[in-house]
Amino acid sequence: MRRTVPLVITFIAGVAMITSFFVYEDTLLGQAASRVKEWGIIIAAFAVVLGTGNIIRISLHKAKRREDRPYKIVLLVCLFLTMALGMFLGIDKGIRATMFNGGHFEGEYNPFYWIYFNVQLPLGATMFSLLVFYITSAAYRAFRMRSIEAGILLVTAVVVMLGQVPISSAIGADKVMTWIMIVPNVAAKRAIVMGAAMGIASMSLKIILGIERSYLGGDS
Amino acid sequence: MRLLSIITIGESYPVAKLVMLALMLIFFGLVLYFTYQAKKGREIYIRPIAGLSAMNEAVGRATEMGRPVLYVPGIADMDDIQTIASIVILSEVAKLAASYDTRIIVPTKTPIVFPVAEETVRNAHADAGRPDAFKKDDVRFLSDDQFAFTAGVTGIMLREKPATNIYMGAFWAESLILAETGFLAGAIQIAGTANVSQLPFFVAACDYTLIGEELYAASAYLSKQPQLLGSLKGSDAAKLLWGGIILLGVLFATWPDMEAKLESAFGFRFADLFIFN
Amino acid sequence: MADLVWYQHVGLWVATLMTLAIFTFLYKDNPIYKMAEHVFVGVAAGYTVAYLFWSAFVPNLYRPLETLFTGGEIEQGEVFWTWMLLIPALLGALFFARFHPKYGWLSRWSIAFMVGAYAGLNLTGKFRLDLMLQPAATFVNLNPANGHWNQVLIYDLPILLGVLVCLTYFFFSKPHTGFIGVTARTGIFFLMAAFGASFGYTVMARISLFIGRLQFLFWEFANTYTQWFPPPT
Amino acid sequence: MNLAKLDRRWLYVVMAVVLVVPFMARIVFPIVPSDSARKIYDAIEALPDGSVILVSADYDPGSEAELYPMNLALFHQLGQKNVKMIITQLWPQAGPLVKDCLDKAYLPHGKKEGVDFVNLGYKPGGLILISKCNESILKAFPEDVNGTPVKDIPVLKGIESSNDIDFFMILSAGTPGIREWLEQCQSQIGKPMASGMTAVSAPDFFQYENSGQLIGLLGGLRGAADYEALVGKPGRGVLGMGPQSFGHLLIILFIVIGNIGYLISRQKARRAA
Repeated sequence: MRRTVPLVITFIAGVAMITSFFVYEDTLLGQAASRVKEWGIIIAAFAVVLGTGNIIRISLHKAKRREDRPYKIVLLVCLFLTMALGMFLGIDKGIRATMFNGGHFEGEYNPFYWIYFNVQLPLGATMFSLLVFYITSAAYRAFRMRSIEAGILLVTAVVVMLGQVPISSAIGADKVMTWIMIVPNVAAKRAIVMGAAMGIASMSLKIILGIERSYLGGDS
Repeated sequence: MRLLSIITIGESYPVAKLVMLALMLIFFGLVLYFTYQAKKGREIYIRPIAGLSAMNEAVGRATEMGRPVLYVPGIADMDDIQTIASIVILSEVAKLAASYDTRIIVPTKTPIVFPVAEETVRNAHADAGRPDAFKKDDVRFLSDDQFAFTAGVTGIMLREKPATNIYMGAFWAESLILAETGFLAGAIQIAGTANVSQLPFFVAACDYTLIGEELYAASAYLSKQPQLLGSLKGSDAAKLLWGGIILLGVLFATWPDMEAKLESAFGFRFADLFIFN
Repeated sequence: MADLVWYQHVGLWVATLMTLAIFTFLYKDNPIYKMAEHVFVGVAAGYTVAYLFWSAFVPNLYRPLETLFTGGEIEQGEVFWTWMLLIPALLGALFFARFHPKYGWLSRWSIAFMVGAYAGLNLTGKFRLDLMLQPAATFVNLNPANGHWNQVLIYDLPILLGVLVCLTYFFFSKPHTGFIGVTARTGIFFLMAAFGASFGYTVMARISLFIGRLQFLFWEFANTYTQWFPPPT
Repeated sequence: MNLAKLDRRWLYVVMAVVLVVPFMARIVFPIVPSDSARKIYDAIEALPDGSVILVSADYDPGSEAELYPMNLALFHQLGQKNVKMIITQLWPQAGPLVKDCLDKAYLPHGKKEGVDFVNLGYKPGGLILISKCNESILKAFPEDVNGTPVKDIPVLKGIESSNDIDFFMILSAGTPGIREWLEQCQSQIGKPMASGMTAVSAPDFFQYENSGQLIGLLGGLRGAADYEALVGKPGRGVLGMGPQSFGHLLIILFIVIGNIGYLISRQKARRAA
């Protein structure tokens, strides 16, 4: 029960997806595979929500053990506040049906929406924008021409960066950049994705046939 | 409603789908053949991979300095093949760390990878004969958000000062923060990912980088598992086959009269075998 | 922008403080940043559950079952399949078995479905895209007749050689010595040129993300209170 | 003068200044749109009246700076066309951003929801969802974002699956995104597809433009600026390219200086050894 059932499920789900590629949709097998995809969307929804379950469990665990207690409490408050607002008042500005009045959210400005634009958006966007500073210091201190390969990498990078700058067309850097992007870059990336596709094909085969079981927690 | 019918009379089933089915079966045949050979104990040669031979040294260095090893299995979920390859490498590195009695910290980002990593490290400690040395808290689920996770990992780098950072698996924008923070913390860094957009930073800032497929080759090289060796050799054989296909395609594209002969004989051009819409 | 309602003013100030809180990490890791990080993780996690509830659980699972149980009209032939929706509902719920000390292994059933489905789709999708269509795009015409030579010499031939040479680099059955060694080393040149290209584009990405923040701080926040930084109309 | 020991935060200050000054001075360079951007613009302009375009917003706050301006420019162009639009999202965080783009760039052109366009909102599943849409979009998205059942939405009349869509425009920030759309949709049903993506992913998709599967691709802020110039609505993209260029020059300068110092010290070390 612990291992054979999951392997059977993996086999069925995998074969369903493969047949849906090769078989015409209006065949019995095609219809069955199409249903499996509908199920996949629902199960994927649970998988996404599982992440939040994990965060709640760990934050509660840490809060009990006094580790970063204030931080974890703030995290849980924000989590349940946003979740409650979204579920009870609807996830969209005055459109989505809500549990309370069964109709649309009357207020002009939905608090769930407010939290997204004024808390989640600035935090998410700013977190990413720190990277420009890391690149600046890394460009100066970590990116060295240790070898010929690293040298080629840095020289091409400089040419491509120059080519992006609008005034670069004066010195023709944008023509060289375009050539780099559509010839060596295409050739190398094409070989890489071909190799990767082979790797994924053999890995997927072994997963579906149950030869590869590490996703079950490695107790094969 | 038809039961199975791939090929129906009257309706033309795309030839390229049949060619694809054939190529897939040939490819699987190669993989299963080499897996069988590996299972039978036949010696399978894999060329040395620079990044890997450094891994033993790097874990050894961490042991000498009495500092932990940090292993980040990427930020993708178990559905990403890179994560599965990373878990295979994690189990080997964890075995190595357990045998050297060195702590191994494994931060994870996705809900499914967290339990898988936890069990893999626990089993690795058991296989190394040190089940008691396994610390449940060293395998941590930091956050489901890419950047909150990254902030957590850099926090570990600054606070617990690992001597060796290993980044194996699927990485995106956070690869630079990890590589640069690790570089400035003076750790030996070995990276491996098939996400090509992140390879430049790993190549520029890490000591060793496994490029694309070398990540999968590494999991085979390290674990010597017959199935991994089988798929690696299968892929190698397939590369020869696809190299031939490309050369053949160029031949037909360059000599139209050969193409015409093929078309008159079979009714389709060589390229039509690969394109169907 | 002066006619903002009170909660929009509060919103602007909160957003600006959040932005600055994250920038403090550039100076050093500090409690303000750590609190902002925890707020971010909490809000993002709560957002996901609420969003999934309304955009996946209700429309794809709750509504069909609701019409089934309240005797609503269901499309012809769909009644059986609506009952069958209980299977993905059960499999999905089993994900949460993982939090139960004893029945954690039950969650493997759900993981198995997802891993199996993705394996099947990855296999066919990537084989089709990268092992059928991409090689087909490399069947280049090398015949430099009637002025076709610059297309061949500058574009088609280098791409063909690049693909074959890079494939050799990823060949693991032979050591990189002799002829194979030379082709593999040429492969490295193509690979490093491609990584350089990615490096250049990534630098552009990082800079534009910071510029995005400047645009918010000046055009939305500062401009509301000073009118000195008008955003583009 | 060993600059390497310099505190990295001084380097941050230099970059911040190099970006803020041109930003405040509102320096704008003439944007010459790339061929790739022009091909997308022309392909969408050439769409006959009544054809259906699917816009998939697969991005989030982290990629808002690059993809939000692209989304705005795209909706400006589509607002002036008589083309039916279907919006899907493969990332949960894209919802409010797409709604904002609709309010600012599409609805002002007098478009009505349900008649000219439909926003089908977010669904999880990634690969599974796109593969399902090849067979039936209506089964994958039983309701639109407002909760109206799809069979009651006029714009969806006669549309059953991805085969009924004439053009795909994918705004992609990562996974699931343009790669999944190419694997599961474009490579199997062969419909024209173009994509706007973050600059990080752009270099990995030129090979699909070379093989003809992507009509064109917009990469990062430069892509946004190109499309804004083509649509004639200069905005965050065009204005961003001013400071952007100075940022590039600074990074190039740092790489060159850093490596000159490195090569000199290596030369000295070699001579000393």
